[in-house]
Amino acid sequence: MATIVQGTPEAVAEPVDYLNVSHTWKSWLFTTDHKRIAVLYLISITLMFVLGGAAAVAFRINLLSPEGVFSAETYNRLFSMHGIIMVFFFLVPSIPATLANFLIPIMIGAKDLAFPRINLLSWYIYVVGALFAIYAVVRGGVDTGWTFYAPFSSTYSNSYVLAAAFGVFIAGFSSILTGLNFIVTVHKMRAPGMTWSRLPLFVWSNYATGLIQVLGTPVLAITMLLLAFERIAHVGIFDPNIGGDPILFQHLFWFYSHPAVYIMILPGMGVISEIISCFSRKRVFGYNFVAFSSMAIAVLSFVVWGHHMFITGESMYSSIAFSILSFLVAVPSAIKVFNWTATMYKGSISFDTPMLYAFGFIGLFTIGGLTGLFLATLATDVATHGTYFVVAHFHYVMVGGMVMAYMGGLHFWWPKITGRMYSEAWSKFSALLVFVGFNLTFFPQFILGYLGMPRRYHNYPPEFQTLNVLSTAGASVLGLGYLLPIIYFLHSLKYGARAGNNPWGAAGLEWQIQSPPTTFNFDETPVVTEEAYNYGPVEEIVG
Amino acid sequence: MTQHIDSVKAYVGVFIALIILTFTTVYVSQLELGEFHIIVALLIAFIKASLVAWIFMGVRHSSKMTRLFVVAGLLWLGIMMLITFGDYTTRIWDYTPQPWSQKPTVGGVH
Amino acid sequence: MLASLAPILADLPPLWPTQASAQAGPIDDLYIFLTVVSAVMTILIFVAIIVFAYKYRRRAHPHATQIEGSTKLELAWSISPFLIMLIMFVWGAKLYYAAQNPPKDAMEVFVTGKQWMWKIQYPDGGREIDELHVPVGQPVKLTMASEDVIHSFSIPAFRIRHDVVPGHYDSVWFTPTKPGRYHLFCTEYCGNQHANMIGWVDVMEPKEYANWASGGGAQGTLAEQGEKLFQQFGCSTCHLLDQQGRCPILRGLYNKPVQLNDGRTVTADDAYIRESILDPNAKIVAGFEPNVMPQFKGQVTEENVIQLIAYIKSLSPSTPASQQGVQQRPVVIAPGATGAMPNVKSPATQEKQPR
Amino acid sequence: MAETIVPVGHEPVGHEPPPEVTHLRHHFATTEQQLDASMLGMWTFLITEVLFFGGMFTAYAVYRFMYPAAFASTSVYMDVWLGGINTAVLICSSLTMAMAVRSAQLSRERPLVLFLILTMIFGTIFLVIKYIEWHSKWVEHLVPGFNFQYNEAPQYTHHAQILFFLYFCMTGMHALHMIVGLGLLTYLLIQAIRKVFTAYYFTPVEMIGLYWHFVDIVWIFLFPLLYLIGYHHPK
Ligand code: HEA
Ligand code: HEA
Ligand code: HEC
Ligand code: CUA
Ligand SMILES: [Cu+2]
Repeated sequence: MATIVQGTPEAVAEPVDYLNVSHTWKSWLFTTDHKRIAVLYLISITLMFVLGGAAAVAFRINLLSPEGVFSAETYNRLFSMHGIIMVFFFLVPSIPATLANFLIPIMIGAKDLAFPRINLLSWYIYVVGALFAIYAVVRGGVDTGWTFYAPFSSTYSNSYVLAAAFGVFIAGFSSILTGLNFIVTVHKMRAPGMTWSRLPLFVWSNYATGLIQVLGTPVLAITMLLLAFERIAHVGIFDPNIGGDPILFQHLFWFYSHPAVYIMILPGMGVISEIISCFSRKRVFGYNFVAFSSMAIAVLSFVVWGHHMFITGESMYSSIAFSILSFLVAVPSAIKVFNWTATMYKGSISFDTPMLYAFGFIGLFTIGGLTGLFLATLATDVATHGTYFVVAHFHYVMVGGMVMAYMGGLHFWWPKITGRMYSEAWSKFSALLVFVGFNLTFFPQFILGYLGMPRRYHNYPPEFQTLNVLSTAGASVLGLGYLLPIIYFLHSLKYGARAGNNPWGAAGLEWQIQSPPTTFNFDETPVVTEEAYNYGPVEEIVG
Repeated sequence: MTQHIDSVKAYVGVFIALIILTFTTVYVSQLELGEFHIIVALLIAFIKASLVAWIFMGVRHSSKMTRLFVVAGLLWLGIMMLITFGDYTTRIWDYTPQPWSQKPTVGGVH
Repeated sequence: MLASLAPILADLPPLWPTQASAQAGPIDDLYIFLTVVSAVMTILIFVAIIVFAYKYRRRAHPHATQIEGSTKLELAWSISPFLIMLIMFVWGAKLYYAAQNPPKDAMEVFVTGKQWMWKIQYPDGGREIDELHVPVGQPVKLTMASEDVIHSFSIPAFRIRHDVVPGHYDSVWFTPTKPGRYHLFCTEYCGNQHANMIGWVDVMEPKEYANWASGGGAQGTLAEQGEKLFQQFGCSTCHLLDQQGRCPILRGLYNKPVQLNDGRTVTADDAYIRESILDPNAKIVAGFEPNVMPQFKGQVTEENVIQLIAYIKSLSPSTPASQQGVQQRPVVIAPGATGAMPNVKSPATQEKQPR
Repeated sequence: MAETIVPVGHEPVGHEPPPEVTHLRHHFATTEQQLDASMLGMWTFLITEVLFFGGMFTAYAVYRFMYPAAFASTSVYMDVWLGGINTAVLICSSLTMAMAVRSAQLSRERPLVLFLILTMIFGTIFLVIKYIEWHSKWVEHLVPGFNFQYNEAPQYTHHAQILFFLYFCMTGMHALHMIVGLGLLTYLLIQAIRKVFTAYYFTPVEMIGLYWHFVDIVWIFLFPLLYLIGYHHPK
């Protein structure tokens, strides 16, 4: 239960907000305040990110030389844990569970999410799932890759597959509950006047994400369960020795995991819409199209999963259908990229740190998305599947896209979340480091991939060394780029300047309330009378 | 949400219909229907499920939004099953039995 | 100045893979097309962003002009990318389709993937591990099987790749065009030594190849090896070549339609014969009893299966399957042909499970 | 997506009873909003359940398509009587559950308690029969991975094992849902005895009712798929 604000003498000096309202452990661990839960999530996923990142740094060091330094065993466990942690324990919950958890109720003028206790429950479930994953690491790791392909994972691997699969299974429920909460909240908790066409695009994109989480994640859960049974009892559901079909596993896995990649980008797209509009002082160009494209991505994402299976022996006709559908799902992404660009047209642009991240996002996501088209094209996928080309593609969209957006969003709303400003100079410097380091790390991998270097190799033919060294060099710059924010964010908590309610001069309900907000966000339910992004009346009609 | 309270009659009526349909499905399963066997069985199951949803679960009084959600759930299940099936039924280079037809399968185009 | 750069440039890694097969050229063309489209789009967007960011920077343009949006523009930039993507799709699908249909005169080579090696068998009986020799200009079709987990057979210089899924026969084909030695990789993660499941493809001039090939096949052709196995595993005790016992006659079986006892008809292709050997009960020929033929799963390796298939193939004159009617071979229902041999349990499935 | 503005702040017709009666939580403006939210949440949850079971149904469909004869051969071991009785039992429990909700809607406390108890009894009967069936499967060596031996048609051993695995998975998951349901019903029963539910507040009864009916629907599909496959299939 949320605690009731008590006006203690010390608190009189400072305005009461959701952070200083109470300081006990209990008030945090049993909170139902969506903002506090968001902070809990923020802390936990940051830990997981550092863990996953550390694994990446370790195996990048291994890849400095063709022979490598680790044994095959160690290497395999490192990249598997990297993939599992980064996807299921960092990127899937990243923006939804932190920024969206914090902001959605505020943006729609509500006091909390529809189910505050379920929100807390989802965090506990997440923690339990993460503990399982960490247990798997501590016991010696898992070596199946994040994709858990049968029959290797079910029959041949002798690593801690069960613990890891179980962790993923559990974390799935946390994701489902978050999505469910968002869907219901957006439907039922909007303030008077907050119509669907007035919702901030960030809310739209998280609503679409919620749909994917709710519709896709259960299938991952049951797949992991079947895999576990197969491993425990050897019952032949995926094992060809008994008549099972390994390709069925891939169908079920990708039925979730392809839509999941849009769980990992849609919220980021929402953040970018907010940032671009704020720092251009302009409404988002073509609001309806951008909102609708989120929904289109959510729906279409469920019919393209087979593009991960073009060369597995899936039916040729299926492959062809999946290919054209993959192009179809790329169109709404294209719409967004063009609309963001058009939003800047005749804007009044300032270059604060969040905007720098937004620029980075648009550029890197475009490259990542376009190389996705190489993979959706049947013949070129045959030439690049299973190589570093794929690795480069998905890091461009996931790290260059979503992590950039996440960082941008954190910098954008940090003043709202903590009431403090961080160092402008350091944050710009680190944004630059991230951008440069990122490209240095992953651009060479496109070339490596087309040259044929397979992924998940702990050693490789010597002619690939130069590009690998470049990539590792980039990774260290990138690591530094991610280390700095951790430091200056922590520093700002104590020494940062007070931010005020609206440091960026942004439109949006969240900027009209106190920073940090009070426990119930609004003293009285606001009545919304204007469109989102109201930076002034419409002056020009194009075409 | 205004409350709609169904009559006991409606509930009992559905109950009787469900029991009858259960007998029907068992009975029908013993007829020689060949491939239609499963179609009939699923059709009856679908009717039963719809009755439960429509009356017992009160979908008939529910909002458009709830109905949309129900349909969406079924649609997604359909997507998963149909597309997965689409793969298995159209693999030509890989031997797959074809219980739906008596025609020879196209053998390996290896 | 520039001249001193030359050695450094020469030391740079290659930026483009060798084109060593007939497939590589067309795929590279498509790849270049994709790269150009992507580069143009990326540059377009980057330039737009940079220009806007500069021109409308707050100092120069303190007051933003609010624009609602434009349906016409929106439609333009949704439809035109899709049209471009359609080109990619059609082009890619055409090449992909071609890659599924090997020419009739392709030379057949068998590949068995196993943790962590590639075992290669040639029709003439030669065998190698992690090395594949092929003559220039000759279309080659690989028929591939896996003994354990999923592997993926990949030759970057040929731009070909296909997963090798246990329980299936997978195939891929190519026509090498350039003599040389190229990498052969496993590109589906298959366990500990996945990175060492690599090898070489040697593309040779036809003459050289003939020379090399004459050295191989010491144990006879693949079919001859199969014949030996046919004796060794005791197939010949039941499957008499020309006489209908309680078993079907295998002569003339290959690529013919087979009537099954549940009414279905299937074609006796490689996959069917493989299944008939490993799991005979999966499909019972009409007129015969189940549980007569022992299960050979766990006794014969995938390589043995390939040899046996080669032998059974050699029993059929190579006529196209299409002209044949169903069930040309005589079928006599053998009386009392049940329960002759117990099923042989596969040791592979009995192994202790790591958790 | 056409939905009108939510009626926050808009006064409901008639008098709103005090929060002690309606159990209105702080972050909702009206009881109506709270009820709507709960119901939508429940339906959304049921969708996730559809897809959860859907994964197993997909696997079932694929293997049934691949191995029709082996699947049909298993019907000898499926007790249509027990399955049929269980279907009827579940339908009865759905009826009593629906009646329970109705009683709550009408603030009839005694019938509510009665119908909840009846529902729990039927649920328990179902589980007992299920247990009997599973036990006989164990005795007949039909538990995949533990003691599987298929004497009916040894040629189908492997493929029949897949069916039995799916059988245990699907009925097991279903039974698990029943057990959870019984737990929830126990909670309802306690609350009902304490007279918490009135015509103003019966959301938990209604929601758990939905859950219970959903579990019934799953069984409605499991019964023909598992018990009636090729019941009459020619050997
Ligand atoms: C955030 C995550 C994310 C996102 C958003 C995407 C987006 C896309 N992905 Fe990606 N993908 C992954 C994460 C992601 N992917 C991961 C993790 C894997 C590997 C999994 C593994 O095996 O481990 C993968 C693998 C993967 C494959 C399988 C490769 C293989 O293994 O063989 C394919 C194949 O089609 C693919 C395609 C696409 C496409 C078409 C898009 C599209 O949505 C992209 C759309 C965007 C654009 C197209 C750019 C913007 C558009 C314009 C600027 C307009 C101009 C365009 C034209 C004129 C054409 N992806
Ligand atoms: C959310 C997704 C996500 C993120 C953020 C990342 C981040 C990174 N990834 Fe990851 N990656 C995946 C998802 C992700 N990856 C997936 C799904 C796979 C496939 C796995 C599989 O095959 O199964 C993969 C695989 C993968 C590979 C291929 C491995 C192989 O196939 O053999 C490589 C290789 O370079 C790589 C590199 C990196 C690097 C350098 C980063 C960097 O961005 C990381 C930077 C972060 C840090 C460094 C931590 C934070 C910094 C500090 C705490 C400071 C201290 C650090 C230093 C001083 C160095 N990743
Ligand atoms: C104990 C007797 C026996 C032995 C030994 C035996 N088979 Fe068979 N085989 C049969 C019978 C009976 C059938 C027909 C029933 C069936 O389809 O399974 C058959 C069917 C086949 C078929 C399918 C023929 C068709 O017409 O479709 C092939 C191929 C085959 N066997 C190959 C082999 C090979 C290769 C071996 C040795 C490795 C072998 N058999 C050993 C009894 C035997
Ligand atoms: Cu074999 Cu990787
Ligand atoms: Cu995908």
